Amino acid sequence: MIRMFHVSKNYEGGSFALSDVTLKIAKGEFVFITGSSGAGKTTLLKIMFGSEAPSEGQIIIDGRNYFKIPRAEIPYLRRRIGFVFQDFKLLPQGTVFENVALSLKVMGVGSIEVKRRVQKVLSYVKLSHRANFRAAVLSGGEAQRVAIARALVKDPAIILADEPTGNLDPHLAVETIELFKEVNGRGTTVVVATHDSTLIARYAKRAIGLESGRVVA
Amino acid sequence: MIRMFHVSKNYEGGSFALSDVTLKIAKGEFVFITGSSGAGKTTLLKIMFGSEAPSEGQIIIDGRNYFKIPRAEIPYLRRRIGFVFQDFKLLPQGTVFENVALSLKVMGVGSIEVKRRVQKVLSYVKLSHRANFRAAVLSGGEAQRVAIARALVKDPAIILADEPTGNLDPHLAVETIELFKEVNGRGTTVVVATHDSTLIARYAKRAIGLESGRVVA
Amino acid sequence: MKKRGFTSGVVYLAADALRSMRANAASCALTAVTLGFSLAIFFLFLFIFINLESAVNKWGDKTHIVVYIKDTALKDGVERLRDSARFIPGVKTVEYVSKEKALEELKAELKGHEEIIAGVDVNPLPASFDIRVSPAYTDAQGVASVVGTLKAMSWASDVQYSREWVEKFSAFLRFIELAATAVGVFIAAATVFIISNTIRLTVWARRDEIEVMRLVGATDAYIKIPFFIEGVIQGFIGGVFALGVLTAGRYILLGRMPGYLDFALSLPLDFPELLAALAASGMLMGATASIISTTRFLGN
Amino acid sequence: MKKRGFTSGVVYLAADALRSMRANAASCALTAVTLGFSLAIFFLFLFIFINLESAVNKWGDKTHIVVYIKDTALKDGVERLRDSARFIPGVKTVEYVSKEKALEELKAELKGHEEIIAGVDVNPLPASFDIRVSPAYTDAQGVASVVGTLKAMSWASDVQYSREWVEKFSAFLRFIELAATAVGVFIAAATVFIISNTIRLTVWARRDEIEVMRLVGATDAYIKIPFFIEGVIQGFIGGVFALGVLTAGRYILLGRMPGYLDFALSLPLDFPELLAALAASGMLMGATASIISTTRFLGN
Ligand SMILES: Nc1ncnc2c1ncn2[C@@H]1O[C@H](COP(=O)(O)OP(=O)(O)OP(=O)(O)O)[C@@H](O)[C@H]1O
Ligand SMILES: Nc1ncnc2c1ncn2[C@@H]1O[C@H](COP(=O)(O)OP(=O)(O)OP(=O)(O)O)[C@@H](O)[C@H]1O
Ligand SMILES: [Mg+2]
Ligand SMILES: [Mg+2]
Repeated sequence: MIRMFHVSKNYEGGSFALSDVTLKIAKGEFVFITGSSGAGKTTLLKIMFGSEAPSEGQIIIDGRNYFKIPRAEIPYLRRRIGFVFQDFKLLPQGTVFENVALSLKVMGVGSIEVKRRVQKVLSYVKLSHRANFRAAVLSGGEAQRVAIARALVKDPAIILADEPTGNLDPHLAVETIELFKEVNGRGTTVVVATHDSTLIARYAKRAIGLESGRVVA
Repeated sequence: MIRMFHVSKNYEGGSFALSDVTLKIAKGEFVFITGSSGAGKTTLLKIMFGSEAPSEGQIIIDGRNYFKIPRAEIPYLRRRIGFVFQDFKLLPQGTVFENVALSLKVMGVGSIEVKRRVQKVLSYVKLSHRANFRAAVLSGGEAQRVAIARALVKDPAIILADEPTGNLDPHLAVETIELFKEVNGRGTTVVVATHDSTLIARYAKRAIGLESGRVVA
Repeated sequence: MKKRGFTSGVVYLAADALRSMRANAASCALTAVTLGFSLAIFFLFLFIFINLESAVNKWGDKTHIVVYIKDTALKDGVERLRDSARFIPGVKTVEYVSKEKALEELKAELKGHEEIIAGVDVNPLPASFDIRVSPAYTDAQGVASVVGTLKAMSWASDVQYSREWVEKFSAFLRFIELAATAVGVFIAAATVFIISNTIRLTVWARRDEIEVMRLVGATDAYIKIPFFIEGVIQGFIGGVFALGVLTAGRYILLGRMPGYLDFALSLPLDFPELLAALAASGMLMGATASIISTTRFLGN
Repeated sequence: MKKRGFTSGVVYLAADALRSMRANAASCALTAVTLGFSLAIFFLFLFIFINLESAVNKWGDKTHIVVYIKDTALKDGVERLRDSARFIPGVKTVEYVSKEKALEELKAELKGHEEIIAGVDVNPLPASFDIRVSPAYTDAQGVASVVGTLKAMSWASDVQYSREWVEKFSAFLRFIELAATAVGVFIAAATVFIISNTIRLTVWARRDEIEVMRLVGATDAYIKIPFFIEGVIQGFIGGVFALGVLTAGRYILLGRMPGYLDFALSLPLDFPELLAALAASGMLMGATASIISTTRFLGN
């Protein structure tokens, strides 16, 4: 499903976020990415998502080599991936409903279908009572759950979740991972970047450790 | 130092974030605010900071009643409070140095003094090597530490930290709280909103619990 | 997964665009008014120059040529002579001034002192044709060609015209054309620039929104269409606003100006045509500016 | 804690403003050019109207009055009569046309047909004064007052002037003034509007930045000063740009136009004065627009 070969990411000024990362995540796997602050977790996920290009190396997602995907196809690839951004990336002026609906609307899903699916996923993340609130007024944890709902609603082939429990209390954090496990059980590949060692310990899933941009475990 | 009497916060549409909160935080105290997602922690801190006005009730900060502070004085009050925002609120185009320096520059501190103090506080949060990075390119944990540094750099009388460890790994989270304890030891009042029960357990400080906008412990 | 067709998709996006415009009503209105002002300036110039040119062409009527007719030729009848003048290329009208009329005119000029010619019994003044040239011949060359042909007429005793006037007038005409082009190009450039910069800024103000759309898998077209629709609507509103401003300005001036200056405020177009022209140019500009801004912003 | 004084504080903020402008160079340049285009349009109109008015005032010279002098009065000497005309309020120049000159002029008009007056031995034409009125008296009322005074002179036999011309001209003058005011108000409004909307949009695009500044305790002044400085600098650049555009346009037209039309391109100001005027109005507009936008944005 996801393969990386000798991927590095350098920035001008000599700093680098990833160096020589080679890894393989099978279809239907559930993987944690761990590492301390600045280790390169977000960079790794963004490269998988195609929103950052690697400086070196090759990535194959879903059988397609990233360097060969024409610009015009990137939207279609992104529709198959649900991404939970570390900083949420919601439309502040849109309501919770609209934010979640957006990822279906861009795909051209009809409004009745959109409504049904959004309501369902909002109930999963316990935000049905916030559906008509503007995203700008949400609490941190609520916003994070909207971001999670937006990633889940399109039934993606892959979920890439960047620190999806950072703003959630331990109880909600566990529920969220359970949600991911459930979709994983239905065949979705799930990659979760987190520094929450309790979660990693609790789930005993495969964990890829990063340290200063290198894979260590 | 901080007193609240029967403070409520309602929003149009009938939703409310706080109801009838009365509390007292003494000068030099270190207090945790806990509660699940949406309980009202951020709202409580913002009311203390004066960036949200309560719908009802009275707040006295530093001996001054909030309802009586003229608009023009708010900046001067804010300079005495270091706030770590849950969503950081950095200037994305500014460098780490500039972001931290900003809270001194708005006070009219001279550049040499600014430089000395910013460098010192950046070393506390272990970000000296990122001083010239633009805030937009920082990792989540790095950005959070910049926000912490910006709150600390002005030696405020009060620190209000909203979920300051949400993006930090356990090791850095402990270091951050140690940093707050240190300034607290020098007389600064510290209020930390968090859902991280391990931290609260570890430090055995006073914790104010919120549940659906009400104080429960 | 149910997919919708292109048309219903656009309707969907149009509804979105309208919702977003309602949410940012003030900002959209200001942008529309900016477009309107720019268009109004552009059309103001356009009308000034169209009216100026038509006025200048009327001045061209002052270009006239006088052909004096040999007394001997008059016996053959005026009509034949007049026809031989009328069909010369460049001649617009031919007016006959008889010997008697010439004398009367002289008397009128001497009003109060007619005694000076009281003793004259045979009318010594020649008859003449007063010839106006058609607009295309009002320049120095055109007039020279008409004069040359007239001089060759057997019945013509003398041909007179003001060479100075003809030269001044044709130089003036060239200058007006040049000035209109220079100012017109400048105003058009300024209008296009102001409108596109305004729309660029509104796109820029929504950069975070666009970023989010891209991240959730929106195609470029999906992102552009609402801006396009917004640009078209703002352009339309701007066009109507421009029409309002221009019409109001015209009415302010219309009642208060000397009748012989009416031409200055004449509209080269009917009201509905004008509305169509303004609305269409507004929409075209709004659409073009939004496409350019979003395309540049999306970086392809 | 060391505090800096107000002056060094402003220098500090100016440095910040410059840094931010460098960071957003493209955007700032576009804003400056927008200001420049708007100013150029405004000044273009201003010059057109100043030149038009001065041209129209020159046409006022065509308002002249002819006073015929009684032959009997001529014996007392022309100078005394001329003086009595010259000091009438509203009279600009008095030109004497002797009986001989009047006859010569008539002969010139009859060129080729002088035989018509060949038999006249006593010159029957009267001498006259050709009187031009000063600009302030070129309207119908002014001319009437001059005519009235002249008629009352004992030596005047008749006073003639073209009432039609005087009425047309004074109506035209009023119309030009009204049109200039209407168009001027419109162009000024459009300019101010476009500039303030452009600056409003740039402030709006930086709303997050302003929000952060407020949260860390910046005073309103601290937030406004960089925008103010930026507005002033953009206004200055815009003014210089406008000067460039106008000067370039003027040179394009200057070589190619008939000399007698030079007045149309004359500058009412010297070049340095013009630069100062444009730069100053640009800076004023930029400053005002930035103050208004930021004040409104900060909500007080
Ligand atoms: N555009 C960029 N230019 C320069 N450095 C960058 C850029 N983007 C990221 N970095 C750096 O790359 C490093 C890795 O960042 P990344 O966001 O992947 O870390 P992370 O593992 O997600 O950390 P966190 O847990 O704090 O979110 C960071 O030190 C960051 O400053
Ligand atoms: N302007 C607003 N209008 C309507 N509701 C609001 C507004 N601001 C906050 N709320 C609501 O008030 C509640 C409390 O929000 P608050 O941000 O204080 O929660 P919190 O305890 O900080 O939660 P978290 O741990 O998720 O950050 C939330 O449910 C939020 O949706
Ligand atoms: Mg990260
Ligand atoms: Mg919160």
